[in-house]
Amino acid sequence: MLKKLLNDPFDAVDEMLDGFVTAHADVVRLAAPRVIGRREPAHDKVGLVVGGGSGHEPAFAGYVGAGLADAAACGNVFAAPSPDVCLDAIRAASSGRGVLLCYGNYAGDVLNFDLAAELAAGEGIATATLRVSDDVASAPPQDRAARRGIAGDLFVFKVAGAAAERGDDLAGVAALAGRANDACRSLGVALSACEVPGSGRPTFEIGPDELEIGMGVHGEPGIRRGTLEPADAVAEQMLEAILADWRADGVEGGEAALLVNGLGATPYMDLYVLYRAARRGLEAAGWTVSRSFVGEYVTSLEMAGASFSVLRLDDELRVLLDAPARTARLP
Amino acid sequence: MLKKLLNDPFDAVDEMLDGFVTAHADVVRLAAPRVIGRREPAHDKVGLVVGGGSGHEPAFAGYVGAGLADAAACGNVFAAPSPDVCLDAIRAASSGRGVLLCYGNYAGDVLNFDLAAELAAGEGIATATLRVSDDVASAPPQDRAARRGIAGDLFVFKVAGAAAERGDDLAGVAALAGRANDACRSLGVALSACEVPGSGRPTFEIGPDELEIGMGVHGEPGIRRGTLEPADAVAEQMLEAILADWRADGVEGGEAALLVNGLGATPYMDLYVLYRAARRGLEAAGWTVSRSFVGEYVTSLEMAGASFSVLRLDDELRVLLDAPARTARLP
Amino acid sequence: MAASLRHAIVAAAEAVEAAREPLCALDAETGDGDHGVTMAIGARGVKRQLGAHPGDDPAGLVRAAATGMAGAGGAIGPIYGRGLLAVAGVLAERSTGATSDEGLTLELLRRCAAAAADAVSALGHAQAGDKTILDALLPVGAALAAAAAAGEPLAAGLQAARAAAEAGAAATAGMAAAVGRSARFGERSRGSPDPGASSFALIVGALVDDALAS
Amino acid sequence: MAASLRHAIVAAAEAVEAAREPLCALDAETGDGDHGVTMAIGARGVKRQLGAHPGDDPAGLVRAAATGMAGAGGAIGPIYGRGLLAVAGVLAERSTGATSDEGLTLELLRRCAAAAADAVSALGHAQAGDKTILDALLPVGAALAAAAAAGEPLAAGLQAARAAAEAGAAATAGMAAAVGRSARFGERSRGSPDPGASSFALIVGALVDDALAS
Ligand SMILES: Nc1ncnc2c1ncn2[C@@H]1O[C@H](COP(=O)(O)OP(=O)(O)O)[C@@H](O)[C@H]1O
Ligand SMILES: Nc1ncnc2c1ncn2[C@@H]1O[C@H](COP(=O)(O)OP(=O)(O)O)[C@@H](O)[C@H]1O
Ligand SMILES: [Mg+2]
Ligand SMILES: [Mg+2]
Ligand SMILES: [Mg+2]
Ligand SMILES: [Mg+2]
Repeated sequence: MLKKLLNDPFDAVDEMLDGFVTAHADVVRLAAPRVIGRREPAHDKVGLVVGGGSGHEPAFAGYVGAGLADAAACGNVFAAPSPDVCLDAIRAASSGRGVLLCYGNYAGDVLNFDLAAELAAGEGIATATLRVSDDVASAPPQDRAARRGIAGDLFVFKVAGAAAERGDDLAGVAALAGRANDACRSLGVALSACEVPGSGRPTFEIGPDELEIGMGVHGEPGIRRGTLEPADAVAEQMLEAILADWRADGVEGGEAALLVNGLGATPYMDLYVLYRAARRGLEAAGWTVSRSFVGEYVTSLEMAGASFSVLRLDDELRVLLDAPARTARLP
Repeated sequence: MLKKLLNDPFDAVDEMLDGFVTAHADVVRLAAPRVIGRREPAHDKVGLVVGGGSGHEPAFAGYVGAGLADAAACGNVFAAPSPDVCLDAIRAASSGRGVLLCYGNYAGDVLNFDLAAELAAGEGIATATLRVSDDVASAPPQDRAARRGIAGDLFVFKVAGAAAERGDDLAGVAALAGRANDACRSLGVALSACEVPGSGRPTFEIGPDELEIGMGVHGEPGIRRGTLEPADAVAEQMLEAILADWRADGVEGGEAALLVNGLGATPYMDLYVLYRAARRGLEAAGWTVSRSFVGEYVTSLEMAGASFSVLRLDDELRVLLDAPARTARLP
Repeated sequence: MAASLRHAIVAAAEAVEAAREPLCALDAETGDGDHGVTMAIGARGVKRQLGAHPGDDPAGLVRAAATGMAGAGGAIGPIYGRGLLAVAGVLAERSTGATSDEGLTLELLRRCAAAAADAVSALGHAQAGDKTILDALLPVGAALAAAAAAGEPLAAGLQAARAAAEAGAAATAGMAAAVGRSARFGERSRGSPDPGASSFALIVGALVDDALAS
Repeated sequence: MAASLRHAIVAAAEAVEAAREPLCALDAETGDGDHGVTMAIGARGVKRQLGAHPGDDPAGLVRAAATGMAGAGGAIGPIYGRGLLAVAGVLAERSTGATSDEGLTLELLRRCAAAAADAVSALGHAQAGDKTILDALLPVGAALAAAAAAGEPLAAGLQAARAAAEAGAAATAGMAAAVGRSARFGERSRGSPDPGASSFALIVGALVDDALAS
């Protein structure tokens, strides 16, 4: 059992959210059970609902606020939010111009959000859906829509949030979210496991000198289990998988936003060393890096490891990524 | 040996800083080897130099930017920066009105910064020094100046930076930094050890069901080694040590800024659960909490654990804490 | 026999709660290690919903259970939610206003299992052999149908249902997951039984035990 | 004998580098576990500074070593920096323009040790018995003084210095730290020797070995 600083594991999510809305009462409120809403709900704009299982903090509650999401639907740890919770989030986000549901592409999330979308339609709230599918390790290039969503969430949410904030309509916001998702490729590496509170054990086993490249944010299997190597070598393999995926789409370079995301336990020291390697590798491959993000954006509880996400920027995506936002966990 | 994503351990700090200034080139630059300066050096204000050993990221480089520090002097891992590095930081921070040196109270930092201050005086740069000493576990109340500095750094740096930015003179900035330090009490808890890169082993041993209350950010011993308990019980003991320290000073309550700081490996879930408990405890003890910070501010590499810091606010400290700042790692 | 559907559901919920860690261990093999926790949260929800539900009409009790399970979220929440709602539909159809378990027949149970399987399959687009809960649920329907067709007594049919659930769940160990989170494990998912099928077998066992004991 | 101070310093630096992990282990007992790494960084710095220093004048070489060690930072960097600068001062005083080790005497070494101890003590406000490098350095000075006073040959005096450093370092195991990071360990710091005293003894040993071998 991994050590945790929690109380009853069944209370962990609610206590966390209670702490979260209390700490950040200037930005967010508990709009309904398990639903984080903006402190001041927006008016007359497309709503953006994000969400998923808990355990990925700051995703998803940390992305609620002006310029980004209107509401986050928070599930149990690694379990999608129920249709009721999703529906409450949709209601909290709705100001009459429809709501975009934006979440990582996992079976549980799809089932629950789809059911909620049906219920919302019954209440006269139009919704559109964009499932983030940025993890190149999870399906081959020809099957991109089947990929799972990992740290690319940040880019897709940010673009959708900015488009909604400036007044785009639902179809437009959904299209831009889709464009960001199409322009995003990610890959992770895990060094240690995490543990769902109350489960009694880590979600997977990994030897003291092993790493797994391509592992998902819930411990889903990756593309290679190997022995620990220097950061530059690990970064090179990760980046190469991402670049190969771009090349499969005929893309040989471009302007990139680069995100080096910590999975939970990995220190900033390691993240910046990885960032340095990733950036050098991208530049050597003919890309330019014009925007950089280093830190914890989509985590896996106390898992050690990191992921790279490369968002290929065009003028519109760059503007939307740069647009101001104010949430509890993003500047 | 703990798993790390680094290259040659002797290159870790320089590679990290290289990644850092590259990722955040909009905010910072490498002003000299091991010295992070603002991208646009400030003019005609008191300079604020922060610094210390590396391994505490985002401290100290992450606090350089408008409204906060002018330069950070970065040492080797857990080793104070050398006098040369400190002097280069002082030079980078100096715009003619003197420089405040603000760092955690550790023997190595004192030695090196004091030597640098002498050298700076030789160059005609006036300095003042404020050593952060917020860790109540490290010395009794009557010996507060001997305490080590932990996450209270954030509050002291922020107050000093805001005072310098608005144009206060060196004595005034130093006095306000001292006031913030006097108004701050912190205490940590560690669940797992960290490892200095290249050292071959974790810095301490701790059993699979143990925790240590009061442990310092380099693994210095705390006040109690015990078995893991629920978060609320741990928080209560931590808070009580802080409140007892306040009571020893005759303070029974007040308006507080509350910081729950993650040491490196502890997930946001646990941090928010701890925050909730700390806040409830503070309020039950007659305090109000008007400002909250939850996240990683002063870390210990991959150590699992957290610290609480309580800054007792007055009107001036509140204004300075609220003043805008823009650094790589603080909004 | 089967004095109280309420009692049986609570017994099943408690069996699920007691199996929290082993079910998580199963899910850790091919999924994300949360199945036991999510099911336990669902079981708690079921008990809470039942507690708030005044009557003892079978359809109402099962609807309450559906609400409880759906509240757990994850992939499994809506699957039970939809499946149990389909069961409630069958029960409601049978006897509007019924308040006890009178009239419990193998044929009725067969229709319940079939309706649940259809609902789950429609929701999740899974087929037999995809290594899901369906691989335990479909055999239960088949066993009940066979027992009903053969005119077997209720107790024998219930025992056959339990055996079919257990055999179905065990057989998933040889399958490669084709839907859900585990599908990404592909061939690596072979070798250990599907957590959803396993917890379903556990529930069937608890329900049958409770029915036979009373 | 002592053909090259440069050679001896490099040998000491390499001895320090080779002891990186055990010195960290010692520091992990009562400090922050970095001493071996910080010393190794200092040793690399010393070698780099020596490499960039053209002449072979003893004072210049020791000044280069001081710069190299000071660059490592931590508590130990300035302590070596100041201590070595004091040694360089003694050497410079002795023979301006000397370019070799000619004239190496126990009396000269005694003065070096005394100057270093004074400088370290002035900088860090530590006393004998505080469980620091001084507890190895002061005995070295005393041993050299005794050997010089007794008119012993250089080699015997060097051996005595090494033995004194080792005994001094070993004796720190019984002390409770009174200054520096370990002071916060108080009584808990008893039982394991001081890392700074231990690495100093290692350096003295390497210097003496090199001097005696040549
Ligand atoms: N599309 C589906 N159809 C039927 N059952 C499914 C489907 N997807 C998942 N399941 C069932 O759900 C179980 C996993 O449940 P759980 O671990 O609680 O959810 P999650 O995969 O979201 O973590 C699987 O073992 C499988 O039996
Ligand atoms: N004030 C002091 N005077 C003399 N030596 C000291 C003093 N403070 C520390 N030391 C020496 O420094 C050693 C620790 O060095 P090191 O681990 O590199 O530094 P830090 O304590 O900064 O991590 C101690 O073992 C001790 O010998
Ligand atoms: Mg799950
Ligand atoms: Mg140190
Ligand atoms: Mg699961
Ligand atoms: Mg040390």
